[in-house]
Amino acid sequence: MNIKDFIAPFAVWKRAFEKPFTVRKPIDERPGAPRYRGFHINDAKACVGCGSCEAICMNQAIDLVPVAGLPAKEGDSGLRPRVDYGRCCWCALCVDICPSGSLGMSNEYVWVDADPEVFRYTPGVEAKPWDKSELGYRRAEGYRLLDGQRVAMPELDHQAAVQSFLELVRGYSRQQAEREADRCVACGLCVASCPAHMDIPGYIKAVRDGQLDEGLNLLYETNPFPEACGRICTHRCEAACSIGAGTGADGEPADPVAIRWLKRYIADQVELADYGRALPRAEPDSGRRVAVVGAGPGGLAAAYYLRLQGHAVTVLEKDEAGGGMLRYGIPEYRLPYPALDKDIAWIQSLGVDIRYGTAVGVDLSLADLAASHDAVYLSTGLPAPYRLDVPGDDHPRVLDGVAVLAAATRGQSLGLGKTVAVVGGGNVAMDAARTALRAGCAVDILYRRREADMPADPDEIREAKAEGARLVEKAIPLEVKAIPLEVKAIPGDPAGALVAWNEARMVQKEDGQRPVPEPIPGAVHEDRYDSIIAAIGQGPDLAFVAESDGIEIRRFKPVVASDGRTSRATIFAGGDLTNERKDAISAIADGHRAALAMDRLLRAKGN
Amino acid sequence: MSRAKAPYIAPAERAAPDLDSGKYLVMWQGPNHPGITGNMSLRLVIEGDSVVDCETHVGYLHRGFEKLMERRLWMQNFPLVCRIAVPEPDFNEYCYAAALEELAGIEVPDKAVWLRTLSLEMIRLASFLMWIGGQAGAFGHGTIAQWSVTMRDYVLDLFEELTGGRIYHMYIIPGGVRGDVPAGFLRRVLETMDTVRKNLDDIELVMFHNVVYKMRAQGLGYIPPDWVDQYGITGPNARAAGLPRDLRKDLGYLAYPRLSFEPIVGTVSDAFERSRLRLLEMYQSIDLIRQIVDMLPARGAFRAKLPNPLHWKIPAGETYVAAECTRGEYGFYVVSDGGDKPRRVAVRGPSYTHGVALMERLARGVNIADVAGLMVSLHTYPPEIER
Amino acid sequence: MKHDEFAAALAFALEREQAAVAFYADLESRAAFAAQKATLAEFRLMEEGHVALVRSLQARGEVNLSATAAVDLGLARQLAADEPPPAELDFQQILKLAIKKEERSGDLYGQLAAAALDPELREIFGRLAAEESRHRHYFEALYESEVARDN
Amino acid sequence: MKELITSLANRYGVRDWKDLKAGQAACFVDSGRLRDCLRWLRDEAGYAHLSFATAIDQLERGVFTLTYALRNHERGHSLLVHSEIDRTRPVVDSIHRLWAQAWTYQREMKEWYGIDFPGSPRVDEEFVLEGWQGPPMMRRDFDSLAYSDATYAERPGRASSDPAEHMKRELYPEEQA
Amino acid sequence: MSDKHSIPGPLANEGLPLAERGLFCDAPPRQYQRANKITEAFWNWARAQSLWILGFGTGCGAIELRPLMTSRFDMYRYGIQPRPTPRQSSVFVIGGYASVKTLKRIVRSYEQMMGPKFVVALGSCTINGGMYWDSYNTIKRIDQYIPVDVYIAGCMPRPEALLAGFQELKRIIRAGRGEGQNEYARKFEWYKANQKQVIKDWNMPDYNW
Repeated sequence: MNIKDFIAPFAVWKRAFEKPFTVRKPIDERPGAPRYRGFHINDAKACVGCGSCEAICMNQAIDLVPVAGLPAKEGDSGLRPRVDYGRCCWCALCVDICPSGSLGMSNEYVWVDADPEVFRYTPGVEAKPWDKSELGYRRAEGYRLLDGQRVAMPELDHQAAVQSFLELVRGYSRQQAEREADRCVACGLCVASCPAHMDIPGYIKAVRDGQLDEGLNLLYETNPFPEACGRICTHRCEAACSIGAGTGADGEPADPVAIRWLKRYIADQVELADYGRALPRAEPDSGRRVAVVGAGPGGLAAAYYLRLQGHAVTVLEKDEAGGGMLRYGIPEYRLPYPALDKDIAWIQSLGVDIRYGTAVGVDLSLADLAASHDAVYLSTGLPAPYRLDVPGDDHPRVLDGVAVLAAATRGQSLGLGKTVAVVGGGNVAMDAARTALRAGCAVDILYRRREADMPADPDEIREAKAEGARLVEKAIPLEVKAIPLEVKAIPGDPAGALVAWNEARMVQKEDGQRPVPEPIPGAVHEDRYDSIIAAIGQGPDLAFVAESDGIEIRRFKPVVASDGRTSRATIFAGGDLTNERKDAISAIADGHRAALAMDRLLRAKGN
Repeated sequence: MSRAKAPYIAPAERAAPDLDSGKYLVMWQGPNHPGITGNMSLRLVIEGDSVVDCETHVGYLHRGFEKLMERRLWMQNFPLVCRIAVPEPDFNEYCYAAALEELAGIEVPDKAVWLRTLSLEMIRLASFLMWIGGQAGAFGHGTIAQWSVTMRDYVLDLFEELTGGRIYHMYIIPGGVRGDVPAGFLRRVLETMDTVRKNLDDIELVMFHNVVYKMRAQGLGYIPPDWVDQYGITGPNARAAGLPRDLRKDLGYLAYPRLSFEPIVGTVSDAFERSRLRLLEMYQSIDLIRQIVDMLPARGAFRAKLPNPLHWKIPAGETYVAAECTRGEYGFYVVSDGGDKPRRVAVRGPSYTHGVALMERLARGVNIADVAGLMVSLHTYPPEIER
Repeated sequence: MKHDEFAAALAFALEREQAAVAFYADLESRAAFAAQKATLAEFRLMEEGHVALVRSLQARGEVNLSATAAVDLGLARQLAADEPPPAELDFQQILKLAIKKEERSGDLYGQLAAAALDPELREIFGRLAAEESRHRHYFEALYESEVARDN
Repeated sequence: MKELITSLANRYGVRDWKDLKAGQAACFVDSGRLRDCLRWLRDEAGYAHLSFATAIDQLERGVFTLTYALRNHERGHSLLVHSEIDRTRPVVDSIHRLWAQAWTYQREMKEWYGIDFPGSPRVDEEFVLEGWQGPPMMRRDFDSLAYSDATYAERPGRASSDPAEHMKRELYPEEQA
Repeated sequence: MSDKHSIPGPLANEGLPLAERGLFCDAPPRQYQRANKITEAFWNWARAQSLWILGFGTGCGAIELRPLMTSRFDMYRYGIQPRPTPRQSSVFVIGGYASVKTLKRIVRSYEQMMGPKFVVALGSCTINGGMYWDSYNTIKRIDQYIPVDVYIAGCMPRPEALLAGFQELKRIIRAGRGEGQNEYARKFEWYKANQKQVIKDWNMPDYNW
């Protein structure tokens, strides 16, 4: 004990003259820090209602609730997160995980009320004073809980790819597939966008868990063409995928989960011989007979599901092999024939009888077919190409895209020459262009609108360009002309043709409609090509339907109910013939729906 | 020496006093009591004004963390763990994250290692600042808390700026941390450190050179060195007894091996020595924070890529990760059975040993007016006892 | 404008619409299969609707059609005309026929409007031309969505 | 370290030694020899510090795994000593005489898992709970959520929709599963 | 204060040993009798000016009371200060989650507080269970067990939010809407039943005042 111990405490007094620590008006003077995790904000327009926030929330503080004025639509469930501040712990994991990046937090922190029921609200929907808050917690740059980058798919490089018809995409390894499947948050937004409403979260989970038999079973519940669809599906599911809704850690748009490749992975991993282990067998024979016209994906899907129910199914196919456009319209490098054969073989293994080389309307009439079967399913697709419809489109060097692809399938010589113009911007155009590239041609793709307007799959466009096709945008074909004799100077030069086309600019003519290409006066070009492949669209061939068949047809489409039933009770139709989507998965979905409806019909008949 | 107030008594089984004898009075201190840190209670048996027997009663803050953690996904436990010890949430975050990273084999980027170290050292400082107010207050010296709690608040302001939270920072996430330092943050850290240091000088003057404090604290709650292992005593309570045990040195976790510091060791572990040692540790923390600010890498990733938290499975295994918090050894024992949720998480809080077994022992013979001061001098946080 | 000029103009229009009905009816009678026939019949019915429209104008004594022409999607000018129509009509050809027909009618009314001295008569032909342009636009849009999907 | 492993194996039948990481290992000992083993580790091997003691419910295998974490400060080494006991007869030797704080851990295990440590001070008293009537709550067959739902009132009015189900209802209700 | 000689109510301290029952009163609480309007308004003004908080840190929320009590936020200037015993306090701050063990003390402390008394509940846990919504040991809604006057959202609410809450409480008191105490008296049996449903070993008096 010394004197200092008595004196030192009085040092406190010097503080009397210092500026006090006290904040004068704490509530007003102290906004939360710029990163403060205050009350939630949500950009209700950017939010897709996937519920990842709900899934990560350990407090079950978040409900997904329907919101007036936000209907469900593709890629948006129409639900929005509602936060219960009787549960929230302000951890902001919901912000960190949010795939669309719509959730954030304001730096506002004062909310006082005598009523405990008020502490629930839907951010971004119910107006709150902090909605416009610029400050508050946002994910840090480069920080995401979810991986915005897809596992890269091993592919042939474009130089090599164009040399052969080898399959371009190699498929995921087990490790790659499981890593990619891990990215899925199982929100299920994709299910509504899939025409067949496949259980996508279910089979992705099967991949994650390594339960491939289970996965295959889930695939076949709604789609008997997993090998084909795993390769060439238009994958609208991926457009709807919530994982692709925002930006990744690098600030680039995030990649959706590679749903299509995961489907392919499952089908590829299970050998055909093992399918029986995973998949159901046909029910005992029902004694009912069904005819299916056309062995495309839709027809065979209908056949598969009808056969599963025990009905005897005969498929009539005019070509020499099954698969329809999958075989004759899609090149081998995208869908190798063994993969397609595997899908068809399983369908046949259930006892579906496919009669090849039998054309309805030629070999037998629809009326005969309807008379000899309890029900008929028409899935004849769109076999008739539309013409270019410009003067000179009957020039012998004007070829039809689908015919070129079919010839390639059949291994016939294409005789395209050295330079090819492909007219059109759909998948057929891209396939034709890439087939021509593989035949060694220099390829120009002429399209009336811009690249962004092209109906073809963006991957297809990208790959076609990477393989060396030149894309000529905003080119309106005007005329195909024979080459004047004096120009054709080089002997042995194959007879080509001149394509006259007009440069266009895009004009927004009607609100809400897509812009229209309008020719720029005078900007007319003439280019010489050895072949011109027209790929502007295809139409149906309905010559086999007579008026007496009693099927109502409007504008070259049989009129069908949502389950595929035509105006004649026992005849159903579906696929490209009737639907708007005109892709394999829609045809398969139509086939499945029609099969269920026909099954109901046949059972009702039985009683 | 005046410290002879608590003579050495070998730890032994307690003989319950005969309450029917009429010599004793049973008195409850807490849970509602101003001298109790947190929400726990002591059942004191007193004779005159000195304590004959003490029983601790805990569990007022029991939320069942360890059960809840078995019900939640690995990542979902991240917001939960920090609540286990309210004044020092970051140690929970670090131990949990580090255990997961060990089990899952995840390499944490260097930048995150530094930011974690910064965060842990800052919360040590903040926690000590809160404690010293309580320690002085328990001996009737209210002024210190007026300064130190404000100083703590200045540190919390830094946390708020760095992490977005004042109390629960939720910053050290498995894989790294949740964000880089904001612009100008490090400068503000140094400024705050200067302010805190200046105030610590004042605190030292008026608290540790204060005859009242000295007389009440010296000799109170003496812990002989051989009790340290017997009671599982760690942290400043053990260091004050002369044992240089500091997990920051012994385990060398995070960036501590790259910082220069030495464990601060006392001579006689009584309430005064322990509090003096903690004051020195506050200076040490300030020094370490300055070192960290100097050495913090300017660039680099602050978080490793992890699998999707919604189906993250961690390979089967077990690990015990410990860190030196203000009170001593804070640890998480994590067991995974290979699933998406922990099989078992056990939390080892230093208050568990200090606040229950040791407190019951040390309280014997103490004047009832000193019980609160004694308890604070062990620096216990009830929420980590009962989880 | 004299009354008989008005009557003559509408009589001319009526005649054109009736000719269109007859044109589709003729094709319909030669249709080879149900799909063709159904489409031609639908278009014939549309033209019959136009006949009825002109008749109602006659009865009312004024042409109260909108003077706003429809947007020109430019197809009519780009499509090659096949004259006479081929026997095996598919949807593309039927649509093209329809577009071309409406285009010709519109052009004709346009020329008549330009030639008319009487402003009221010019107005009438102008409105009739606009009406035809709306018909053309309808078919053009159909062609764009149904036929030239990939183009 | 090899020496230690060998003497532990020879003296107490300690097996399954596993180095978890630098400075940390785990091993296994029969519950009957647990106390002696721990005493030897404390007195002879320098593992004088008991970090914690706890249990793990291995419901599927019908056992409790006990874990005692010891630390040798001189060597800078931690050792997790495991032992298994039958879940239906959970009794194990008390170590309250080895470490003066051990009885709190044992009291905790008694309350949380129902593991008995005969002779341990106040082992049958309530520890963190009060008036608890349910089974030992850390056992894995005790469902915390179900208990909470049954016991504590929740604020009503919450409902959540599954996105996929909701979209099906809104966009294609006619289709069957 | 109730009359010790009145007829025992339906809940007559049954949880206590016979010998101890006489130590506590044996009638349910009564509602506060208002004085005339002007006097009452004055009293309410006065009550609002001196909120004395019971210094009982029931949950994590207690940690933000510390800054409030000290110089930076200095709640004394608003007429708010902590008191060590229920008898001296008029405001009970429920600092978040309440375990059953603490709830028991909350109930007793609340009942021992002199009227008029008010309750401020902090954070998610008091509203709907917060992050311990599935815990076996914490209640989810404090308003099932004692009446609450003001809720403050947050986890934890910051000192500033607490101050805002106290200001709101003052407004409520001044407006004469601080009805918690009367509500407790009115629905006493309902509250008791709820309390006894979760406090399984009811060994305390039913009437604590």
